[in-house]
Formats: sequence, structure tokens, C-alpha cells
Amino acid sequence: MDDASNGKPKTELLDQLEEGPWPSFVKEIKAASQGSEKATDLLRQLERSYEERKGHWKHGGMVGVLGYGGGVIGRYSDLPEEFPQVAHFHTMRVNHPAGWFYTSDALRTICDIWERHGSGMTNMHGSTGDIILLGTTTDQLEPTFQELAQNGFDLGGSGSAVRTPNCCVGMARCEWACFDTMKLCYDVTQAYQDELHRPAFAYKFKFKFAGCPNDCVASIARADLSVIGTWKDDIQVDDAEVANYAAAGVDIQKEVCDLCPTKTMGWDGKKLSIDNRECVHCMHCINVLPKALRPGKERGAVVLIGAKAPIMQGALLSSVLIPFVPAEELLDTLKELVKRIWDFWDEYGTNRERVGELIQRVGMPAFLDGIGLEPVPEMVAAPRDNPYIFFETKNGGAK
Amino acid sequence: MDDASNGKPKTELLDQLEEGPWPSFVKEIKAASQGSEKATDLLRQLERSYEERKGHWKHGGMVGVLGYGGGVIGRYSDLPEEFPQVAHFHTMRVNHPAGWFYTSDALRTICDIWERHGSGMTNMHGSTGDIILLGTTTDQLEPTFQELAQNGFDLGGSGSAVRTPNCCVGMARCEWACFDTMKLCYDVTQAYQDELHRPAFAYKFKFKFAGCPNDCVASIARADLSVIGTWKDDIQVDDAEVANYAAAGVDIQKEVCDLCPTKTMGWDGKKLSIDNRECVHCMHCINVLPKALRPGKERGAVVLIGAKAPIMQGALLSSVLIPFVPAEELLDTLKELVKRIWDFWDEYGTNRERVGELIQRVGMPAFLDGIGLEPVPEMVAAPRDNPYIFFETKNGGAK
Amino acid sequence: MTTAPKTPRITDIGPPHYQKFLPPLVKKNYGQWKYHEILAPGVLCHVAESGDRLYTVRAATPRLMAVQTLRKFADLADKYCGGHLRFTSRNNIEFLLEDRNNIEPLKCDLAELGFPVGGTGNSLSNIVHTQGWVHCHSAATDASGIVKSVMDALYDRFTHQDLPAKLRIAMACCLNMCGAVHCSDIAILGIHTVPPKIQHATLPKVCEVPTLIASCPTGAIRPATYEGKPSVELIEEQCMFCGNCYTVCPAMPLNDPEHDGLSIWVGGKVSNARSAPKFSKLAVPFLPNHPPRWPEVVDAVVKIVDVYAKNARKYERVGEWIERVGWPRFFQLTGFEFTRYHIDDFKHAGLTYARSAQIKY
Amino acid sequence: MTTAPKTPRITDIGPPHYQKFLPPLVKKNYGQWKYHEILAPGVLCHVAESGDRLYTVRAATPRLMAVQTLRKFADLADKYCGGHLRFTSRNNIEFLLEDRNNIEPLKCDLAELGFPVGGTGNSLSNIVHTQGWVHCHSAATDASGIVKSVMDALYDRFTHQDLPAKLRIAMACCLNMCGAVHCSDIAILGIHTVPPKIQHATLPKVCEVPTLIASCPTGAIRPATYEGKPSVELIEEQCMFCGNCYTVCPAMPLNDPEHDGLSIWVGGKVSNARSAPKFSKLAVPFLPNHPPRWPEVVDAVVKIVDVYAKNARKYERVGEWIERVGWPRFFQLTGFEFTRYHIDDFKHAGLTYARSAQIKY
Ligand code: SRM
Ligand code: SRM
Ligand code: SRM
Ligand code: SRM
Ligand code: SF4
Ligand code: SF4
Ligand code: SF4
Ligand code: SF4
Ligand code: SF4
Ligand code: SF4
Ligand code: SF4
Ligand code: SF4
Repeated sequence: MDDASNGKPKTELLDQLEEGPWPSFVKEIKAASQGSEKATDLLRQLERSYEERKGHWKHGGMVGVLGYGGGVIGRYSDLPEEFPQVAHFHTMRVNHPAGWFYTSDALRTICDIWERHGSGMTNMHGSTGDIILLGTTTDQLEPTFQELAQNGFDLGGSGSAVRTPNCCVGMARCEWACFDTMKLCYDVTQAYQDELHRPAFAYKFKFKFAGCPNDCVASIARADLSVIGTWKDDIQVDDAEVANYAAAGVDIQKEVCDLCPTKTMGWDGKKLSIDNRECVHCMHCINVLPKALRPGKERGAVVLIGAKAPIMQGALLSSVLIPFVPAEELLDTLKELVKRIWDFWDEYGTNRERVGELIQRVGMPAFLDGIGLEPVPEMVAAPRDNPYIFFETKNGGAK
Repeated sequence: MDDASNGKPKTELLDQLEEGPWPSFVKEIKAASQGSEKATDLLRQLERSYEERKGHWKHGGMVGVLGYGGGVIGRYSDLPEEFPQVAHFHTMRVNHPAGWFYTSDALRTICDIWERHGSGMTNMHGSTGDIILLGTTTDQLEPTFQELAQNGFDLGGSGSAVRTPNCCVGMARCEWACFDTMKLCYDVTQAYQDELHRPAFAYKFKFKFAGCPNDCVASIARADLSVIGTWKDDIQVDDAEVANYAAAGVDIQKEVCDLCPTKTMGWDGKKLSIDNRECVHCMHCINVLPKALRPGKERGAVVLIGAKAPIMQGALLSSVLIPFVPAEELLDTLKELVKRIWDFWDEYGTNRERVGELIQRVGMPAFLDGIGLEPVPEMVAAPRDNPYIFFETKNGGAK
Repeated sequence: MTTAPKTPRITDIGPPHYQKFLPPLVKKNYGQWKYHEILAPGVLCHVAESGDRLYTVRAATPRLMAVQTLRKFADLADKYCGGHLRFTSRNNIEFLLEDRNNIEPLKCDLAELGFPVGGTGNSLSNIVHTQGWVHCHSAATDASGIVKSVMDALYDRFTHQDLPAKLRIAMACCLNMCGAVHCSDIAILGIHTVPPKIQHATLPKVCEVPTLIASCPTGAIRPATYEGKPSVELIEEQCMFCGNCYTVCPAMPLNDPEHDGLSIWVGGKVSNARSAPKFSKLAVPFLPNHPPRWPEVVDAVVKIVDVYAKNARKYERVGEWIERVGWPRFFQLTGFEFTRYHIDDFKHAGLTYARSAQIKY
Repeated sequence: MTTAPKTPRITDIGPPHYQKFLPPLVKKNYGQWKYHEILAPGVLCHVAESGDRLYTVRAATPRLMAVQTLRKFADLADKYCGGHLRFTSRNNIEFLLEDRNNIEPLKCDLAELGFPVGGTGNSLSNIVHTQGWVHCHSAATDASGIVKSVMDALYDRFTHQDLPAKLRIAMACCLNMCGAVHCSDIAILGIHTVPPKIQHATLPKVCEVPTLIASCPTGAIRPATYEGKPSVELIEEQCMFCGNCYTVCPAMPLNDPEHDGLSIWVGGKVSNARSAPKFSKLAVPFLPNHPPRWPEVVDAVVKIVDVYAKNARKYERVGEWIERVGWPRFFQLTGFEFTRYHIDDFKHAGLTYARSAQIKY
């Protein structure tokens, strides 16, 4: 199955994926296989999968580093005799720096460590945000970990634990960040090191921080706790710049006013007027006219809860828990809130039940009671339409 | 408890409902009690309910007329000693003429019959559409029924049967009727006399016919089978009349174009243009400009299925089953369709399960398979968002 | 008093054919109407292709009517319109006139009899309602009394056409919702708030236990034996007082003068005009049951109507207005308290949560 | 080769502080950005209150990368931007330049290395994806190979900004949907279509039966004994192939070369811009699993992109466009067949039915 002439694996199918203009992952594995037998066997096994239209990994096992319950995904080939170098092929999830900024040195350090201990293959990055170091053996886990640690890196989350929080680039490069996403992400990550490394929950718990409602980290779709920046006061308008955009050909009425979800803007050909009371802070107008419009000055975030992928009761989007928290109060508010949420989840959650599913099961009202939050109409798209109200029997339903 | 001075019931609470400008039902009961002891005891018992804040009717029993299983709601007082005249107080549901048209003679005939046999109290009409004759004794049911029958009236539905179909005034007085609601309602009612009078279903089944999407009989909310008129071709526009409306002060842009759900109309101050391809046939523009706009000429109806009140899995609105049936094909199509629906319901419905709930339980795709209808995208607001597809295992999911 | 039928028994004749009752002008122009105008509140004019004009005068009825009153209507029909009349889908009565000059005299007669003319165009029409204590065993409250009290307070909204759009109120006396409560601009709903009291002694005689158990949407009812006989027990925390068990089993009464009450719902509609049909949503979860004039209910409904009338745009139904301004604004403007009861916790609850960061402040 | 750590063990230090890695210009203007402009596809210019300008050059990566390639990026960062770079939330790489004059040389170097510059503004960005056959036991298909094949076909959509709005594609290799498949403009999802094959022999050794039973969303798994040992049985008609049983129990494999395939979903989004976030909806229920280049999948995705590009209005995301024109139009325009599989029959199915008479013809 290898090419007899050069000892290189014969990968007729995968080779077809070296063609075409888009960067090729096959080229990458081939590059790594220059220095790593593991990468070579990965290539071989993958070619087999392509031939047979079938994966060749066994269901993972529990492996890890000393004292941690997570951060490593155990992986074994189901064809260990044929592909001995990937007989063990665990990934290590390394907690990325907030905002995914690196210096070239830091990047090289990771490369060097991984070249020594693993396959030399990485994901930059995993879907949760981690640096994924792809493929090593059990005995290499601890040494890799310690080398990483000496260089300032730690493992990320896996299993029923806090997962590596992530955030948008925020204040580092974006004019719209309504709170400091990278700082909050970093602070939260540090605050929950124990919960991140030592799975003690019923299931995973993800945090994601987006600086404004554009939500460049998909927090509302992919985090148990989604923090999305917003503002409370009026949109800041630079009339002259609006006029410039118009002069430059932007059709303010059509491209801005007509697309405002609440149609709360007026354009008389000269001046843009906004009835901010009706603004839902969707960002559209600001997105189209970045030089002219900016979020207001009273900034903070909406806190939402419960997003997840479909398994098992269908996918969920996070829903509003606190309509507005001022930026400076975010860390404290989150810490207090998360404590209460975890207590409730701990007490009432069943095995492998995400917090969003728990809320679906027990009902938002019961959840709010449990964590001691007052209901507000901002939490719902609409009040209930069924008359099936569980009145407190004690007081006979009187409010 | 009666007034000693005149032998009339003392109704201090109810009397307060004789005050005020709106027509008073208390005055009505008092009027009837001139000629009917039954009405007098009704008044007495009702006053008691007002005092005690509690109904005084027992859970109904099975009573009726010979050979029918429905059309009568049995009712007994739980204070028969105190109010002997309402000890039995059954209602008779009399099938109204389509469109609720009467001659004064017909009305008087009903009044005379009911004065002889019952309390003299009526509902014009019940929520399903029937003439409700309110309150008589068991022995009077059959004679009342036969007198009604001799005068051309028959009972309506109750119990697990077809319920009295009803319809909007339609072509009799409305310029928008896209099919002949009264005729179809009459024809359907006649076609299902047996199913109407002899409950043989798992639960009730209601038909309602509305001539256009304004749905003046709330068919989409209150019928298991809702037939709503619509058209397929272009809205008929009389430009001159549009201009007249504009001249008369109607703000065509704001009141018409801006409120079109698909914003498919344009108004240049002179002429109204409609991109009919994007029209969803909501009726709004026609409603506002009745003299200028009219439904197109290719008329028919949407057939929808499954509306009902909340018990037990929450209220349902009917949903699209056939997007368009030409007016002339409606009766035949409905008969064929209803046959298949009832067969399926009969086979798979559980006790007290409305057809809408059955569809929820087995799933629309299975229901469509069962009745032999091809799925079309008009049936859904959106395709599924969960990946839980029950592929036919036989052919491994290939389409 | 009974007159026994002498002729052979007649059955299954169905309703009379509608054509028998149509006014000649309607028959002549059936399906040939061209357009209509509203001449005044309660007065419509339909113009046929032929040029014929049919005048409709619509008046409110209390629905619950004595034959004496129906005869008065018959007399009016004879007097003004060749003995033809009809009722509407909202329990109003309509006189169908050929002669425009009969409109005013008819209106005068109706005024004298106490039947207000109105309910057309952008006004409040009659309240669709149910039996209440007048006839139903299931009623948590009366229906007619509340309708009367509310309409007394909203009388002018019926006789004037100065609302933003059509306004439809419905009332039902229990969760069975006989009527259109689940899809009305404003709905008044009688509710229980304590669980049924199981009558163990009679239960085995009057109900089938499996059917009873199956009737509970939340599975709150479990089989049990009581003094050796089959009965049921109730997990009280799982009961949301829907009354379906009582519907199938008389031994499960819920009526409770202390704890029965009313709830108010808003924003439903059934027409397809502009927006799709909508369910009504909870506005006020509980108001006390205070006959004979239910002041708390009247106040709440009047409040909603006033706030709606003041704030909505032309042609905006209640639900369309609320969707535009948002539910938080609705609660602010009405002053109704937003409680845990407003947040859905039934089957599709999750879909009612606010799943976006779009918020008004 | 292993270098054992000599110093005391370090744990729980968390990620490095981000400040260590920020370019000086970013540190200086942190939180002080004023506005941005897109200079060219893949090239952003952020202007600070101070007047400073930061130039970003964004290039695609295959995400699955060898350390060799990462070192090349490090070299480029050294060469052009003081050794600073970052990755984006969609696996692109960004070079952060102070000197505008470095933009073009950097772009040339990237072109030479084969990393396209683009993905900004109204373009297609990189495909968020998952492990596939490269690392996951759960995969119904490969991920990287499909991404490569699709992006080869849509290359110009990345390097040009001529789409109506941002376009986001996601790919997941099984229903666990590691990524954003459930909320993407276009999503590609690996699926199983036959039930798990129970490995009775190993089952009792590797799984807990109660956990296994609880894992099935439809309750298709029941306890059973097999040759005297505890195992489970499967009601095949109740299985919708989600794979959750396999996640909790290795003895329930679903992989099946013949019957595994792909489905295509459309119209999701996560931003709150204009419309609220939306789930992706089913466009194509099943396409065959054809490595190495999955022509059917590529065709379907390209078809959607082309139809969208041609028909949507400016700033309309895929889902917004479809909601405006309606789903029937979407199926007409793409030519995809509408099947029974498109009609939801899971928990909230009823809410997806068309509950109005509003229809386009
Ligand atoms: C590596 C990664 C995919 C990738 O290629 O990027 C991944 C890989 C796996 N995910 Fe995931 N998930 C990854 C991000 C996600 C995300 C996206 C996110 O976090 O933003 C999701 C959707 C959001 C969510 O959490 O709901 C996600 C939803 C799941 C689920 C379904 C969870 C649910 O509640 O529905 C499972 C199943 C499970 O937990 O048992 C899952 C399980 C898995 C497992 C552990 C397989 C399993 O059944 O045990 C995969 C291991 C693959 C391997 O061999 O390495 N993975 N997983 C991502 C983590 C990398 C990182 O740390 O950065
Ligand atoms: C008389 C009437 C109310 C009225 O005052 O107008 C009425 C009265 C009753 N309805 Fe109704 N329903 C009446 C129209 C409706 C409607 C409206 C409609 O048909 O357009 C509905 C909602 C639409 C629907 O069918 O879902 C309605 C939904 C119910 C339900 C709940 C059914 C459900 O599937 O959710 C029940 C409970 C039941 O069937 O056991 C019910 C049950 C009842 C019972 C028979 C009480 C019971 O629990 O058995 C009531 C008898 C009252 C009495 O003493 O006379 N009634 N019922 C209406 C029939 C008059 C007529 O024939 O014209
Ligand atoms: C007489 C009646 C039909 C019948 O067979 O009895 C009727 C008759 C007319 N309706 Fe209606 N509607 C009648 C019940 C309804 C209902 C059902 C209900 O209220 O339970 C609805 C649905 C209400 C809802 O959505 O909740 C209804 C929604 C409409 C609409 C749509 C209004 C909207 O914008 O949503 C129109 C159009 C309009 O008024 O511009 C309409 C228009 C009309 C027109 C103008 C049709 C015509 O050209 O003749 C008729 C006079 C309307 C008026 O009162 O201003 N009719 N109409 C019903 C009178 C009830 C009453 O006494 O008040
Ligand atoms: C770099 C990055 C954040 C990060 O921390 O990594 C980012 C950066 C910017 N985003 Fe974003 N977005 C980034 C992922 C996202 C995501 C998440 C995703 O795609 O998974 C979203 C949500 C997508 C969705 O709704 O499905 C996202 C939705 C937006 C939007 C809203 C677009 C819309 O109309 O729906 C804007 C506004 C705009 O572009 O006008 C925006 C605007 C921006 C701006 C203009 C913000 C700024 O002023 O700097 C940045 C350049 C955008 C561009 O590419 O044209 N960004 N942006 C992410 C780049 C990903 C990539 O490589 O392509
Ligand atoms: S989410 Fe907002 S603040 Fe964060 S990068 Fe995107 S646009 Fe900027
Ligand atoms: S942010 Fe959105 S809602 Fe607010 S004014 Fe701008 S476009 Fe309208
Ligand atoms: S439903 Fe349409 S056709 Fe029927 S009365 Fe109402 S407006 Fe006229
Ligand atoms: S009927 Fe409705 S959708 Fe059609 S053009 Fe008129 S307003 Fe628009
Ligand atoms: S709503 Fe309830 S109480 Fe009222 S009539 Fe209908 S079943 Fe009876
Ligand atoms: S009232 Fe409803 S919820 Fe309560 S026990 Fe009876 S059926 Fe169940
Ligand atoms: S989507 Fe499924 S197969 Fe792909 S990485 Fe995630 S768990 Fe594994
Ligand atoms: S694949 Fe999913 S539906 Fe099928 S048995 Fe397993 S858990 Fe149940």
C-alpha cells in the first residue's frame, strides 16, 4: 500500500485534494510527515478511510495528565497493526490566549514542543477556541503538558467541565466593543481554572464573549453562557460623515433606514434621525456606516443563557437572562450569577443535561426562582399563549 | 328569597346588570320569565351563582332525540329542590341556515316552538354557529325536534361527531368571496348528515368556510377543516378609483404599500403598481381600497387542517394542506379529502384526539403518507431545523 | 302543552336551504357585489355590479335572548326590510334594507329598544362568549355578566369607528375556550387555580379510571385505591387546573368560589390581513371573580383598549402594535406586572424565550 | 526524545495573558478605535482616536496545519509586523501591520505560499469545521476533504466581496455538530441513515445500560438480555440515527459506508444585525458520501450560493433572503426537491407548519 519506489504512502485519493486553489490539508499532513511517522500513518489511515468511506478511530478512552480530568481527547486506531504510529493518537487541547493573538516566538515555541512530542499536526483552532495539538501517545501527554506549562501555556477544557472560554477580538481591534471581551474572557478563565481542569459537572459548560450584537464568536449559538456587548443610550451620530457616505453613493434610505428592524430611522436626504427609544441595538446601521455611527457611551452587555447543539432535545439559542449589565459590573455579576446557576444545575440537572436543557425541562420560571432572579419581559419573545399556568396553590393564584 | 310583595324572584345582584347602555341579558331572562317558569328559576339559580360565585349545574348526562346521538346537551341543576323548573335544563342545538339569514316568519316559528316546549331563552347563536335553544326537560326534546323538523329545521352537532359547519356571509353580501361559502357549507352539511347526528368519531370535527383570507368566521382558529377563499392571478386594479381614494385623503404609501406584508406594491403618487408574484393574498390593500382593488379572477380556496382550543396539548391554528383548489372543484376535492382524513383518524386517532393533535403526534409526513398527499413547501412556514430525520431504513435514506 | 307530531317522523333533513331566507336583492345580486362603503358606524352599503345597493344596519344583541326579543327583531324586519334579517358571526343582528330612507327610522327604533348600532369598520364589535353560570357545569365564572359589564364600559368603542383597527374581544368561562379566546385581540378567560377535589366515593361509579388518567395533559393523575375501590390520586404540583379531568369525570370538580378567577390575554387575531393569525398572549394572570360587575376585569380591559387606542398606528391590530413596540413596552404602558406566570413553561416554552440580543432600553 | 520536566510541576496557570502578545500599536490604542475601512478583500484598516492606523491582512488557512506551516506564518509576521499575528474565530490568520507599505509584499508572499487573502466584508469566509475521519470516532464523513472541495469551487467568493452580505458556511461530520452548523447561512452535515448495530457481546463490558437507554432522544432503546447477559434492543422505526447512543456507548456503532451521507442546511445566522439569530433549515436531506471530492455536495452548495448571489438584495443574509421570498421560491430557484423529510416531525414540529392562508402563487 506504500509506494514501493520511495517508501512513501500511496495516497491516490487524498492526492486529489492537493489540487485546486484552496490551501490543502493533505499538503499539510504530508509536510508534517517529513518529520513525523505519526503524520505518515495518519495519512495512510486517512487514505484508507477515503477508500472505504468509513472512519477508523475507536471510541475514545480516558487518558490525561496528572491531576487534570480533561484537556486530552483519547484516541486509538481500530487498525493498530496496520498503522502502528497512530495506534494511540490523542489530542491535547491547549487554552489559547484570549483573542487568539500570538507572537511569532510563542507560536514557534508551541511548534517546537509539539514537534518533539506529537505528530506535528495542529488545528488553529478548535471550534471551542483551543489550540488543538493533534495526535500523540499516552506517555507523551505529561511531558508535553509540562513543557507547555513552563512556557506559560495550560490545557483547555474537555468532558463535563467548564470549556475553554473564548471571545471576539473586541477592544484590541474593534471600534464597537462595548466591554473588554479579552479581559473578561481572561479573568473568567482564570477564575474557573479548577472547574475547567477537573470535570465535576453533569455536562459541559461554555462561555463566549462578544463585544457587540454582531456576535463574532457565535456566542448566542454556541455557549451555555453568552455575554454580548451592547449600549443603553443613544447611538452616536456624526452628521458630516453620514453626508459623506451619502455623497459617496450609499443609499441611506434603502441600505440603512429600510433595513432597520424597527424602522426607527428617518433620512431626509441630509440628516439621519434616530428615535433611539425604538432601537433594538441590532448594529445594522452602525455596520453600514462605521465612520458615521457608533454605539452609545453607556456600555455593557446582555447576558444570555443556554445555547447548544441539537443532541438531545434539539438545538438551542441562548435566551436573555439579564437585559443589561454595565461593563464595569460584568465580572462580579457573572461570578455571582454563575455560582447560583451552577448550584441549581448541580442540584437539579440530570446526567449529560446542559443548562439550557435543564431550563427547558424545569421551566424558566422555576429556574429564575432557583437562582433568585426577578422575571422581566425582556426575557421572552412573547408571554405564554397557553393557559396552563401552575399557580402557586398556596395562595390560590392571587398574584 | 323571592320578593314577598310580588312573588317575583329577588335578584339584587343580577339587577345591577340591567343598568348601563349595553343590552342586558338579565332583562332578557326577565322577559322570558313572563311566560316561562323555567326562565324564572334560571334567574333564581343564576342569582344564587352570583351570590356564591359558583355554578350550580351538574355535569351533563346523555339525553337526546330518537335515533340521534347528538344535538342536545343534557343539563341538571345541583339544587333541584330549590329550583325545580331547572332541575332538567337541556339545550337543543339547531342547525342554523348557512350565513345566518332568516325571514321574520322563520324566526317567529322557532320562537313559537320554543315558547311551547322550552324556557323561551335562546342563544343567537352558539359559538359553533347553531341556534341554541336554552333549557327544556327530557320529555320535551322529541316533540320539539319533530316540530322543528316539520318546519324545515334539524338539529346541529354535539359530541364526537361532525359539528354544525358554518360560513361567512360570502357571495350573499360580500364582494370578496372567492367561492360560494354558503353553498359549500350547505352542501357539506347535507353530505354529512349521518356523521353529524350520530357520533362515531374519536372526537368532534368542525368545518368552517370563509370566502377570503379575512376569515370572518375565524375558521383558521376554530375548525378542524378550514376552507379559506383566495385567488391565484393578479389583483384587479381600478386606477381611477385608486386616484380617487388618494384624492379623498387616503395615504396610499403609508396605509397601503407600507403595510403590505411583502412590500410588493409601489405608489408614485399617481399609479399603484403591484408585483403580484410576491403577493401573499393577505387582503390588506383590498380591505383599505375596496372600491379600487379586488381579488383576481382565478378563484378558489386554501384548505387548512387542525385548529382547536387548548385542551389538551395547547391550542392549534389550522395549517395548509392544499395551497389552492379551484372554486368549482372544492366540493369534490373536500369530499375525497375528508374521506381519507377520517379513515386515517379512525385508524390512528386515540380517544378524544382531534385531528390536529393526531397530526402533531404522528407527524405531518406520516399523515400525508396516510392520506396520500404529496408534500409541498407551502405546507410549512420553514423546513425542519433539527437533524432528526426518520429516513426510510429500507433504502438507506437515498431520496 | 306538547303537540305530538302527527306526520311520520322526519330526520336528517339538515338545515333549511339558505336561499329560502335571502332577501330578493341579495338573490338577484348573489356573487355580483362590486364594492362596499361604510356610511356610518353600523351602517354598510354594498353596491352590486348591477348598480343595486344593499344597506345593512348592524346592531348589538346580548346573544342570550328571549323569544320576546327575537319577535321584536322580526317585527322590525317586517317593517323595514321585507322581513329579512341575519345574524353575524359575532352575534350581532343585521337588517338588510333596499331603501336607504329606512336607515334612520330603523336606527331610531333600535335605539328605543336599547340595541346599539355599530360594530363596523375600525371599532370594537360584540364580544364572542360562552355559557357561564347560565348553562355550563364547567364554568369558572359567568360569561354574560362580564360581557355586559365590559361592554357597558366600552359602549362608545362599539358605536364609534375611531380605533386604529378592528378590535375583537372574546370571553370564555373555562379553559375549554368555546369561542375564539385563543386568537382574540383581547380575551377574558375564567380560570381555576386549585386542583380538583377527588370525590372518591362516587368516582368508580361515574368514570373510567384509564380515561381519566389519560385526560391529564401533565400526567398529574395516577391510579390509586380508596377504601378498597379503584380511584385516583393527584400529584398536586403537576396540576395546572385545566379541568380536562373534570370534563371526562364528574367526580373531579374544580369549582372553588375562593380561588376561581379571571385572566386577560392580548394580541391574538385570525384574519390573514397584513400579519399571519396569532394566538393571544397572557397579559394579566389572575383577577378576582367579583360579580355582579367584575370591576377589576373591566378596568383591565378598558386599560388595554385605551392604551391601544392611544398608541397604535392606523390599521394596527392589538397584536401587531405590541409586536412593533415590544412586550416590555406593553407592560410599561399598561402598568400590568410582569410575573413568573407570564413566562411559558409548557411544551414549546423554549421557543417563547427571547433568543436574541435585540433589546429596547 | 522526551524531555522530562526538571522544575516543580506547574498546573492551573491558565492561558497566557493576552497582553503579552498584543502588537504595540494595539496596546497603545486598546479600546480607542474609532472606525474601520475595508481597503480590499482581506485588507482592513482600523483607525484609532489617536489617528493611528492598523492594517490587517487576513488569509485563509486549512485549519489543519503542520508546525512547518505555522513557522512560515511566524516568519511572515517577523518580516512584516514585528512578529505579531492572530487567528480569527473562523480559522483565518490575520497579520497586523503598522506600515501600509507592507500590505502588498505580504500579500505576494501569502499568494506564493498558497494562502488566499480575503474573507472580509460581503464575502464568503472560511468554513468552520470539525475533525472528520482525521480524528473523530463519531464521524459519518470527513470534514477537511469536503471543506477543501467546496472552497476550491467557491474560491472567488472568498477573494471577492461581491456577495449580497456576509456568507458563512459550516461543516460538521456528525449530529453532535461541533461548530456552528445549526446557525449557518449554509451548513453541511454528515449523517447516518441506518440504526446502530448493537454489539451485544461487548456491550455489558463497555456501557451502563440505564445511561445508554436514557441517551436516546426518542426512547428507541429498551433493556433486553442477550445470551443471558444484560443488553438492549432497538425499536428501529423509532431511530432517527442521531448517534447519541454511540456517544455514550461504543457498542452501538452507526458508521456504515453504504448509507452514511450528507445533508445541506440553509438560512441560519448568529448576528443580531437586522433580524434575530436563526437556525439553519433543511435544504437537501441526503447526498451520497463520495470522497475524495464529493461532487454532489459541492454542486449543491455552489448552486445555493449562485442562486443567493443572484437573487438576494444588498445586506440580505441567506436566511433573510429566503424569508422574504418564501421557502417555496427557494425550492423553485434551486431546483431542490421538497420531500417529506423537510417537514419537521420532532418536538416542536407543529410550530413549523404554515399556519396562515398567506401564500404566494
Ligand atoms: C475538537 C472539536 C471539533 C473541532 O474539530 O474543532 C470537537 C470535537 C469533539 N466533540 Fe464537540 N468539539 C468541538 C467543539 C464543539 C462545539 C463548538 C463550540 O464549542 O463552540 C460544539 C457545539 C456547541 C455545544 O457545545 O453545544 C460541540 C458539540 C459537541 C457535542 C454535542 C453537545 C450537545 O450538548 O449537544 C458532543 C457530544 C458530547 O458531548 O458527548 C461533542 C463531542 C465531541 C467529541 C469529544 C466526540 C465525542 O463524541 O466524545 C469530539 C472529539 C473529536 C476528536 O477526536 O478530537 N461535541 N463541540 C471542538 C473542540 C475543540 C476545542 O476545544 O477548541
Ligand atoms: C354552546 C357552546 C358555547 C356557547 O355558549 O356558544 C359550547 C358549549 C360547550 N362546549 Fe364547547 N361550545 C361551543 C363551541 C365551542 C367552540 C367554538 C367553535 O366551535 O367555533 C370551541 C373551540 C373550537 C374547538 O372546537 O376547539 C369549543 C371547545 C370546546 C372544548 C375543547 C375542545 C378541544 O378540543 O380543545 C370542549 C371540551 C370537550 O369537548 O370535552 C367543549 C365542551 C363544551 C361543553 C359541551 C361542556 C363539556 O365539558 O362537555 C359545553 C356545553 C355548555 C352547555 O351547557 O351548553 N367545547 N366549543 C358552543 C356550541 C354552540 C353551537 O353549537 O353553536
Ligand atoms: C358580517 C361578518 C361576516 C358574517 O358572515 O357574519 C363580516 C363582514 C365583513 N367583514 Fe369581517 N365580518 C365578520 C366577522 C369577522 C371576523 C371574525 C370575528 O370577528 O370573529 C374577522 C376576523 C377577526 C380577527 O382577525 O380576529 C373579520 C375580519 C375582517 C377583516 C380583517 C380585519 C383586519 O385588518 O385584521 C376585514 C377587512 C376590513 O375590515 O377592512 C373584514 C371586512 C368585512 C366586510 C367589510 C366584508 C365586506 O366587504 O362585506 C364586512 C363588513 C365589515 C365591518 O363590520 O366593517 N372582516 N371579520 C362578520 C361580522 C361580525 C360582527 O358582527 O362584528
Ligand atoms: C475577526 C473577527 C472576530 C474575531 O475575533 O476573530 C470579526 C471581525 C469583524 N467583524 Fe465579524 N468577525 C468575525 C466573525 C464573525 C462572526 C462569527 C462567525 O462567522 O462564525 C459573525 C456572525 C456571523 C453570523 O451571523 O452567522 C460576524 C458578524 C459580523 C457582522 C454582522 C453581519 C451581518 O450583517 O449579519 C459584522 C458587521 C458587518 O460586517 O457589517 C461584523 C463586522 C466585523 C468587523 C467589521 C468589526 C470591526 O469593526 O472590526 C470586523 C471585520 C469584519 C470583516 O471580516 O469584514 N461581523 N463576524 C471574525 C472573523 C472571522 C473570519 O475569519 O471570517
Ligand atoms: S462582536 Fe462586535 S465588538 Fe466583537 S469583533 Fe465583532 S463587531 Fe467587534
Ligand atoms: S442599531 Fe439596528 S435597531 Fe438600532 S437604529 Fe440601527 S438599525 Fe435600527
Ligand atoms: S371572509 Fe372574506 S368573503 Fe367572507 S365575509 Fe369576510 S371579507 Fe367577505
Ligand atoms: S393582498 Fe396583501 S400581500 Fe397582496 S399586495 Fe395586497 S397587501 Fe400585499
Ligand atoms: S368555555 Fe367552558 S365553561 Fe364556558 S361554555 Fe365552554 S365548556 Fe362551558
Ligand atoms: S385539572 Fe388538568 S392538570 Fe389538573 S389534574 Fe385535572 S387534567 Fe390534570
Ligand atoms: S461533529 Fe461529530 S464527528 Fe465531527 S468532530 Fe464533532 S463529534 Fe466528532
Ligand atoms: S441513533 Fe439516536 S435515535 Fe437511534 S437509537 Fe441511538 S440514540 Fe436513539
